[in-house]
Amino acid sequence: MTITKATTHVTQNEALVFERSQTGRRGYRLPALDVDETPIDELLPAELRRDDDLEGVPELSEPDVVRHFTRISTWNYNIDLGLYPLGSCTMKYNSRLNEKVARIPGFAGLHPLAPAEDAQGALQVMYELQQHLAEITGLPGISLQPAAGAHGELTGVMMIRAALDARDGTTSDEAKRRKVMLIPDSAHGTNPASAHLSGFTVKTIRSTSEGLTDLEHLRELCAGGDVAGLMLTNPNTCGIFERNIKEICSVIHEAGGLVYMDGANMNALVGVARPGDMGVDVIHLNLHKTFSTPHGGGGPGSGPCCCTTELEPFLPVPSVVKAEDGSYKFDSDRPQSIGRVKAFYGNFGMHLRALAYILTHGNDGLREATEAAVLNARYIAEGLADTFDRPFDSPPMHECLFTDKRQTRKGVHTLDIAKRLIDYGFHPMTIYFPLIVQGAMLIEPTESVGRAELQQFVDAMKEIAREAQEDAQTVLDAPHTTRVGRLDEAAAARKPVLRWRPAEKAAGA
Amino acid sequence: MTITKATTHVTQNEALVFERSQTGRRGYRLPALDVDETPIDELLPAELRRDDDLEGVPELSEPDVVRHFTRISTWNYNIDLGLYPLGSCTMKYNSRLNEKVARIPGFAGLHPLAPAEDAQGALQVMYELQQHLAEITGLPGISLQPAAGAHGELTGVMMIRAALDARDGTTSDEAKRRKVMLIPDSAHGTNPASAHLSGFTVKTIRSTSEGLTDLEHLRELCAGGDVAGLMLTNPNTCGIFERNIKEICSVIHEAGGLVYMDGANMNALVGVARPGDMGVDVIHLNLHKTFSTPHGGGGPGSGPCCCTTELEPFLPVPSVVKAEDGSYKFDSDRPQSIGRVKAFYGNFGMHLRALAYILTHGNDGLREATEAAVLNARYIAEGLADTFDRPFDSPPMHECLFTDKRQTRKGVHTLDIAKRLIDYGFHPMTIYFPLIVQGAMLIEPTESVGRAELQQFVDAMKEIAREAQEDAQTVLDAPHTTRVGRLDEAAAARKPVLRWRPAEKAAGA
Amino acid sequence: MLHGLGLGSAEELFDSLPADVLLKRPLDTPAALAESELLELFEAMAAKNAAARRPSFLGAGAYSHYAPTIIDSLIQRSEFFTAYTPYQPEISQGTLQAIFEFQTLVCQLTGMDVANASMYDGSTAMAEAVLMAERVTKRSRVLVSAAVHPEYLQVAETYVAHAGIELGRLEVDETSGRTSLDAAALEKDVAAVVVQSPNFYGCVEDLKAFAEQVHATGALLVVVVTEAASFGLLRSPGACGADIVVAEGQSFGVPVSFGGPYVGLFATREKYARQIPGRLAGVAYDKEGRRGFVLTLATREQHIRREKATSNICTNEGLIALAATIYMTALGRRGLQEVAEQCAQKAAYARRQIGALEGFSLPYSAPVFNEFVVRAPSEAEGLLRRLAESHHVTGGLALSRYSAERPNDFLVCVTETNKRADIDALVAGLKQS
Amino acid sequence: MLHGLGLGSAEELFDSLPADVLLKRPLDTPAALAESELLELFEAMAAKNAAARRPSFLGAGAYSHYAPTIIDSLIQRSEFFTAYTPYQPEISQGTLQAIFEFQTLVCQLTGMDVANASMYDGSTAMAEAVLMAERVTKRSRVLVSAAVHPEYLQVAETYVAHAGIELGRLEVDETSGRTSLDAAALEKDVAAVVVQSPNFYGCVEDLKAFAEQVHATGALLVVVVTEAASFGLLRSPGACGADIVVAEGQSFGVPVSFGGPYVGLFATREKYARQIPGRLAGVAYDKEGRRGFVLTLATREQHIRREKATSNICTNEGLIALAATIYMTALGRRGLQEVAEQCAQKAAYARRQIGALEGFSLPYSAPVFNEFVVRAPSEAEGLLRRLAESHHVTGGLALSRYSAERPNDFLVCVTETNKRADIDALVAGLKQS
Ligand SMILES: Cc1ncc(COP(=O)(O)O)c(C=O)c1O
Ligand SMILES: Cc1ncc(COP(=O)(O)O)c(C=O)c1O
Repeated sequence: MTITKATTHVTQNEALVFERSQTGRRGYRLPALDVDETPIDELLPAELRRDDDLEGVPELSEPDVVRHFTRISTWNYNIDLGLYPLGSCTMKYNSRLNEKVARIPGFAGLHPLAPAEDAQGALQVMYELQQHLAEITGLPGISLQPAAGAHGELTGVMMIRAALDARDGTTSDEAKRRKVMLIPDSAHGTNPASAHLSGFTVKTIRSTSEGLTDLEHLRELCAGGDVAGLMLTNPNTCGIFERNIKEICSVIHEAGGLVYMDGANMNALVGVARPGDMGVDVIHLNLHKTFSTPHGGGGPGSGPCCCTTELEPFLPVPSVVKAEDGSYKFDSDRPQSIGRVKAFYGNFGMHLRALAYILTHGNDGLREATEAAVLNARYIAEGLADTFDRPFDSPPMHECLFTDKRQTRKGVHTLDIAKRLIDYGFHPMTIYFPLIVQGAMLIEPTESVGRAELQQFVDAMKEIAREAQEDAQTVLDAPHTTRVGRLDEAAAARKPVLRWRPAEKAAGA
Repeated sequence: MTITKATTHVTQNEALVFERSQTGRRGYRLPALDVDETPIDELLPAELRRDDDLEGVPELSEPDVVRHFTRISTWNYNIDLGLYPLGSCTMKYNSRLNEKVARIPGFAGLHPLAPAEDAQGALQVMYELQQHLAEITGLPGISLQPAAGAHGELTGVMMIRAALDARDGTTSDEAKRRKVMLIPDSAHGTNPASAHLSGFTVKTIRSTSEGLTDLEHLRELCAGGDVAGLMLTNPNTCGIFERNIKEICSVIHEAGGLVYMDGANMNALVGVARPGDMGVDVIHLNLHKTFSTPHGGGGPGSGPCCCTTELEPFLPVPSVVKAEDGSYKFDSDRPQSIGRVKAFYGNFGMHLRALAYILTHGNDGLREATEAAVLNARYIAEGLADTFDRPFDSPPMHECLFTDKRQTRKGVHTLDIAKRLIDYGFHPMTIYFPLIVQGAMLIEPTESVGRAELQQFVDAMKEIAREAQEDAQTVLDAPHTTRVGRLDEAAAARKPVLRWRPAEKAAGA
Repeated sequence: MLHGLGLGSAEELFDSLPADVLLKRPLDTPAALAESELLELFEAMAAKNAAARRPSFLGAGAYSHYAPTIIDSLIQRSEFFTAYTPYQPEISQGTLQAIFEFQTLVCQLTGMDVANASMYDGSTAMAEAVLMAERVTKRSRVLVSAAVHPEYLQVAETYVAHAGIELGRLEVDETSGRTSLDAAALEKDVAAVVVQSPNFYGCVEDLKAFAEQVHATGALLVVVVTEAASFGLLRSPGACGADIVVAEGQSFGVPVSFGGPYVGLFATREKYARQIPGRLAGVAYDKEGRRGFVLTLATREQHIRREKATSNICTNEGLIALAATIYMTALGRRGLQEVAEQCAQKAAYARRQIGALEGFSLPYSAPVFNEFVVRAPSEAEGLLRRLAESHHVTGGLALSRYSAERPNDFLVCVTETNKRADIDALVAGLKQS
Repeated sequence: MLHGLGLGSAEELFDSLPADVLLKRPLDTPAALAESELLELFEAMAAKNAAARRPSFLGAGAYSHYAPTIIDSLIQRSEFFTAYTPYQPEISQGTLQAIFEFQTLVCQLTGMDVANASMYDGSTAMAEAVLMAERVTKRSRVLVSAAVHPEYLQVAETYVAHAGIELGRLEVDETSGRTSLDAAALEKDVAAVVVQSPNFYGCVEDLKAFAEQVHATGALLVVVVTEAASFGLLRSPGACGADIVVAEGQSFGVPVSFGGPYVGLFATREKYARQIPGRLAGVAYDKEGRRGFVLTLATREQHIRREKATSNICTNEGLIALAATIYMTALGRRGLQEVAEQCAQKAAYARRQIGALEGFSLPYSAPVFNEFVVRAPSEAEGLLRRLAESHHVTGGLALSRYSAERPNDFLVCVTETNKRADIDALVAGLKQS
C-alpha cells in the first residue's frame, strides 16, 4: 500500500523538465544590453540564424528549476548516505574542503590561454601534483592531460607504440609484426578497447586457479616475437596482488615488449609499493578513484600517465616544468611526443582536488588510508567467508571477491542479491565483473567507512543469504523500497527511446 | 512489508551521534601549536580546569559526521521539495544567490566591534535596508536589532510603553491605569506574551462572524480609558484584510492609545498598501517570511521594527545614520530609547539576504510577488470551496482558511487531513490556528509555486476528502510513507527525555 | 489564472482593501538587478570593510575560530536550511534529532541537566535567565557582576524594565579583575547573582566560591559565558554549582558576521525544566515503537499559554544551533580540548610579550583564558587606530567604547587562528605606535 | 580490528607482496596540513594567477559566460556529486533522468536526433566523430578545415595515428575567413568533412553549402562548435544538414577553470545511433509500468564489446553535463536566445570600435558571432602584454601562439559578461599601446 500511495507523491513523480515547461516562465535575469544595438540583419543574414525559435526548449521559473533537480536528486544513492562498495571503483569520501579549493576564483576563473606569467599559481599546482604522483608511482615521467582512466590507457599504450616505433622503426618486417598487446582475461573492458584504438591486436592471457596471471601462458604468448606489450592491473581485478609482477615484467621486457599497468587499483598500494619498483614502464592513475576527486555520477575524471625516463620523450605535450629562476612554464618541445590527447592541459579542476587530497593526508596519512582500505576489505572477506562462495583464497587487498554459487541453488543470483542490498540501505557491489568469475560480486569498502557500518553491511549480506534460503521470492522481487522497481533493460534496448519529444511527434515516432 | 524492510535500512535508522561515537576517532585537524608551550598549571590552577575529560562528547571521523547529518537531513521535508503551505509562516523560495551574498568574506568575516570607519560596507547595507523597509511600510523610524518576530513585537510594545510614559508621566493615576493592551482573539500567541513581558495587561477583542475585529467591542473596551494600545495583525490570521483598519486606528488614538501592527502577513501587502498609510504607529516585519531569508528549521529570523516619527525617539539603540560627508555611523544618542534588545546590531546575515531580495526583485518585482501570493491563495480557495468548509466568505488575501467540519462526521479531523497530506508529498498547512476557528486549516501557498503544483495540491486535498468518506481509516492512520508514524506526544510530555545519557546512567534516570 | 478566477486584472485581487489605503504609485525602491550586478554591488560594499582583511585580536563577545568546511556545506542542504520549525514531527525528524543532539551537547559542556533548543543569542539568553530566576524564586532583586559584557547588561535592563525586577551591581576588584561578592550585598530578597566567566575582562571567576555563598541565601547562581571555546578547558559551571548557565555559542563554527546571527545556549537543572524558556525537543515513540523526537513541554510556550508563557520566543536560531552541533561533533571530545588549549597557550604567549613592553602593563592578576586587559601608556583608541593604519592589524578593543574612565585600557583576544607571526607583529606594532 | 583478523600489525596486511617490491621508507611527499593551512596555501597560489583578476577578451575554445548561482548549489548536492555512474538504475534515477534531459536538450540545440551522455570535451568529441565517420562510411580519408581549433586538430591527429585514417586539410579563404571547399578535394574515398562554425577565427561558415557538396559524394558532414552559446542565435547544424555535430559545452554554466573539466557534446542522426560512442540513457519501465531510465545500447561499449567497442570511453563528464543541463533549463528558451544576442551585439560593438582604430584592421569579411580576428600595426603578443600591464585588461589571444605566420593577428572574444566600459577600456588601450 505504501508503494501505491507513494506513486501519487509529488517528489516521487517529478516529470521531465520539458513536461514541466510553461510558456513565459523565466529562471534568469541578464543585465540590460549596454551597447547601442545593431539591427540583427546587419549582424547575421537570416539564413544563418535559427528559424525554430528554440521550440521545445523548456521555460521554468527559478524555484521550479531548483525543485526539479532537488526532487530527482533524492532518487540517487550517494557516498554521503553510506557505503558504496563498488569493486574497482574506489568510491571513497569526497572532502568538502577540496570542493572549496577548486572554487577559489583565482583558479575557477582562470582562462587556459592566459599568458603563463599570469597563471603561475595554476602551473605550480600542476607541477607539484606531477612531482607527488611521480614519487607515489616511482615513475618520473608524467602527463596530467588524460581526462579519465580509459583516456590514460589510450595515452599509455600509444606511448608504447611510439616507443617501439622509435626503437625498431616502422618498416622492417620484425617491426610490422610487433602488434600484439597481451591482456589478461580478467581485465577491464577499457583495456582491450584502448589497445585496439592504438592499432594493437589483442591477445588474452589466461588466469590461474589462484586468480593470478598464468606465467606459463604468458611465456608461450611471448615466444611468438610479436608481443608489443602487456596491460596489467595490479592488484588485479580479483583484488589479488600479482606477486610475480617482477618476473612478469622481465618476461615481457625480454620479449622486447613494454609493460603498461592499469592503476585503477592503486588505492591498495599508495605508500606501500610503487609500480616503478616492480618493473612497470607506464601506468595511468584514476584521480577520481585513488585521489578522491568526486565521481559526479559519471565523471569528470582525470587519468594522469606516469612513465619511466625511457618513455618520457613520448608523453603528450605540453607538460609543466620549473625554470632555474623558480618560475613555471609549459614545455611543448618534445619531438617524439604522441601529441595531444585533449585540448588544453587536462581536467585542471581535478588536479586541484587531488593535490589537496595529497596535502591534507600527508605522507603518513596516504599510507594509513591504504592500510585502512585493505583492512576493511579483509574485514568483509572474513565476515562473509562462511556465507558466500570465494572463488580464490589468496588474501584480498583493497577489495574482495565472492560469487553467488551457494545461492543459485535456490534460484537467487548475484543480480538479485545486489538489488536486495538496496532495501537494506546499501549500494550494491560491482557485479558480474571480472568476467572470468561466474556470478562475481566484487566488494570494495575503501578506507572511508568505520567498523560499525562494515558490520552492518556484513549483517545485511548474511540476512540476504538467509532470505535466499527461506524466502527467495523477496530477494527475487527486490528492490522493494525504491521509487521504481527493476526496469526492463532488454525492452529498452530493443526499441530505444533516447530523447523526449512533444507528445504528438512522439506518437508519430 | 516495505515499511518493515525499511526499518533495517541504514539511512532510515541513523543513531544519535553519541551512539555512533568511537573512542579515538577524529573529524578535524588543527595547525600545530606555533608558540612555546607554558605548563598548563601555570596557565590555570587545576581547580579551575575541567576534570571530566569531556566524557560523553562524541568522537567521529569526518566521513561519519557528514554521513550522520546527511542521513538525518533526508528525514526532513523542505521548500526545495515542494509546496510548504504553512499559513502565517510564508514559506517562500530561498534564493541561493542570497546565501552566496551572505558568505562574502568581507561580510562574514567582519567583527561587530571593528571601528565603524573600517566597516563602512556593512553600515551601508544596514542603512539601505532601513531606507527600503521604511518606504515599504510607510513608517520612517526603524531599528534592525530585533532577532525575530516576537522580538520585534516586544520591542514595539515596549516603545508604546515608553511613549505613553513620556507623554503621561508614570506617576498620575491616569497614567498608572493605562496598562491595557487590546489583542484580538485570533492573534498569534506571541502577541499576548510580548505584551505581558512589557508590563501590559491583555484584554481580548472578539472577532465578528466575518472574521474581522469587532468594532463595537473595540469601542466598549476603549471606553474604560485604560487602553494603552492595540496589537493587530493585518491581513489578520484568518487571511482577511481588516477593511476598517483606519477607523480601528482612530478609535485607539482617540482613546489615547497607540496601534501596533504584527507584520507577519506583510507578504499580502508589499507594494500594494502601507501600514503607515493606515494609521499604524509601529510594526515589526519578519525578514524570514516576507523577505525570504531562510527559515533554517526554526531560525535565525530577523524582526525589524518600523515606526512613526513620533515614536522614533523610543527605538532601540544604536541605529545607522548617514553623515553629510556620505559616510555611515552608528547613532546611540537617543536619550528616550527603550535601550538595547540584543547585543550588537541584530542578525546582520539576514539583513544582507533581505536587501539582496529587495534589490533582485526590484520595485515592480516586489509588487508582482504580492500579487502572485494572493492569486495563488485565491486559486486554492476556489479549488477547495466545494470540498471543505470555509468559516468566512470574505475573499482571502495571501492565505485561505478552511475547517474540517464536513469531514468530522466520519471521524476525520484536521490533524488527520494534515498527516495524510504528507503521503501525497506535501507539507501540511498550519492547523488549529487561529484558535477562534474550530479545526482550522490555514493554507498559504506563497508566490513561489506554479499553477501545476497548486492544482496537484488541490487534487490531493480533494482525494483526501474522498478518502475521508470512503476509507477513513487510511486517513486516520496516516502518514504511511514516513520513517516514523505519528509519535505519542502526550507520553513524551508526561515523562520528558530531553537529552541523551550513557546507557547505564539512562537506566538510573 | 486571473481570468479563471473571474478577475479582470491583478488590481481586483485587492478589492477588499479600501481605496484610501491603497498605494497609488510604484514603491520608491530600486529597479531589479541581475544576479551578476547584485554580486558586484555587494562585493563592492564588502570591499569597504577593511577590518575584515586584517589580522585581528578582537573578541569581547564575538570570536574568530576556525570552522571546518563541512559545517557550511551541511547546513546548506535544502533539507536543513529551507525547512520550517519542526511542527510536523513525521517529516521533520532530521531537524528534531539534531536539536536533541544539540541539547545534549550543551548539557555535557555546561555540566547541566537540561538545555533548550536555543535562544536568540547570549545577551537575550542572559535576560531570560534573569526573568526565569524571578519565576523560580519569586524574588525580585538580581545582582549582576560589573564584569558582565556591557551590552548584555544593557539588554537585561531593557528586558526587566517592566517586569518588576530590580538589578543590583557587583563591583570588580581592581587588582584581581574578578567580581567581588560581599555578603552584605546578598540580602534575603535576592533572586539570583549573575556572573560571567571568563568575565568581560578575560578573568576566570571563582565560581565555586560564588555558588556556596549564593546558595546559602536561597538565591540562584546564573553563569554567563561569551567565549564558548572555554568549555574545552575550564571547569564547567555546572560542576561549580551554577543553577542556570547561559552562553553565546558563536564560537562553535559560526562566522562573526558583524554581530549575527549567533546562537544563545540556555541550560539549567532538571528541577527547573518546566520553567525554561523556549523550545525543547524530547524523545517520543510511534505505534510500532520506533524512536523519534518531538517538540515537547509546549505548555510553557506562548502559542499555548499566551501571556502566561515562560517567554515570548517563537522562532529561535535553529540553523545556527545546527552549525554549532556539527562543529561540536566534528571537533568532538579531543578537538574541543585542543582548540581551548591552543587559545590559552597563544593568549599566554601574547600576554607575556605585551606585558614585557616598556610602558604597557597588565592591570589584572586573575588567571585568564584567551582574553586580557592591557593598559597602554597613551590613549588606547588612537593607539589602536595608528596600529591598524601602520601595521594593518586590529590590536583589540579600546575599553573607552564602554567606559570613559578607562581611556588607556584595551582588551586583547587571542584564538587558535592567530598565528605567532601575527602576535609578534602586534607586539612590534605596539612597541612602535 | 587488526587483531580481530588475527593480524599482528598493519604491515602484515601486505604479506602477499614480495618483500622486494615493498617501499621501505615513507613517501617523500609533504606532511599533513590542517584545513586552514591548506586553504591559505591554495589562496596564495591562486593569488599568483593575475589573469583571473583582469577583464578578459579571451575565447578560442573557452568562454566566460555568467552561470546562475543555482547551478553550483545544485551540483554540490551529495546526491549528485558523490554518486557513481548509474549502473544500478533503481537507485540512480536522478542521474539517469538528468542525462536523458541533457541528451534531449543537446538534440534540440544542435538540431539532431540522438545525443550521447557526454564526451571528455569538444576536442576528443571531434576525434571520436572522425573515427565514427570511418566506421559508418568504411572510408579512410577525412578532410578537416584549417579553421578548426588548432588544438582540436592536434588531438584528432593523435587519435587517428594508428586507426588507418588519413587527415586532409581544407584551406581558409583569406578574404572571407571561411573554409573553402573545392570539388577536387572531395574525391570518392572521403569519409567526412569536418568544419567548425563559428570557426576558430570567429567566422560563421555556410554549412548548408557544405552539406550539399559533401553529401553529393556520400561523405558525412561533421560540424564542430566550440562556442555553444552560438546555438541560441545561429541556424542549427542539424537544420543545415550536418550528420554528426560535436561541441564543447563549457559555455553552458561551466567555469573556464584553466582548461577543464569541460564537457563534450556529441549528436548524430537516428540511423547512426548504434555507431555513437559513449553512454546513452533511454526510457524503460518496471513491472508496475512506472517510467524510469537506464543506460542502454550497451552492446556498443567497451565493457561488453571490449576491443570491438565503438570507443574506449567509460567515465565521461557526468557532473559537468548536469551543470550544463541546469544551465540550459534555468536560462531556458528565452535566456539562451538573449545570451546569444547580447554576445553578438557586444561583439559587433567592439568590432566596430576596434576596426575604426588607426592602424588596426579586420582581415575577414564573413559574418561573426562573438569572436573576430584583429590585425594590429605591430607584433600582437607584445601589444597584448603591454595592454595587460598598463591597462589591466587581457585583450585577446595572439594567434602567433598557433601560427608563426600571423605575428600581428589576435583573436578577440566578447560575451555578455564584458561590460561596455571594459570594451571601451580595451579600445582606448589598443589606441595607446
Ligand atoms: C580496472 C579499471 N580500469 C579502467 C577503468 C576505466 O577508468 P575510467 O572509467 O576513468 O575511464 C576502470 C573504471 O571503471 C577500472 O575499474
Ligand atoms: C502572526 C504571527 N505573529 C508573530 C509570529 C512570531 O514570529 P517569530 O516566530 O519570528 O518570532 C509569527 C510566526 O510564527 C506569526 O505567524
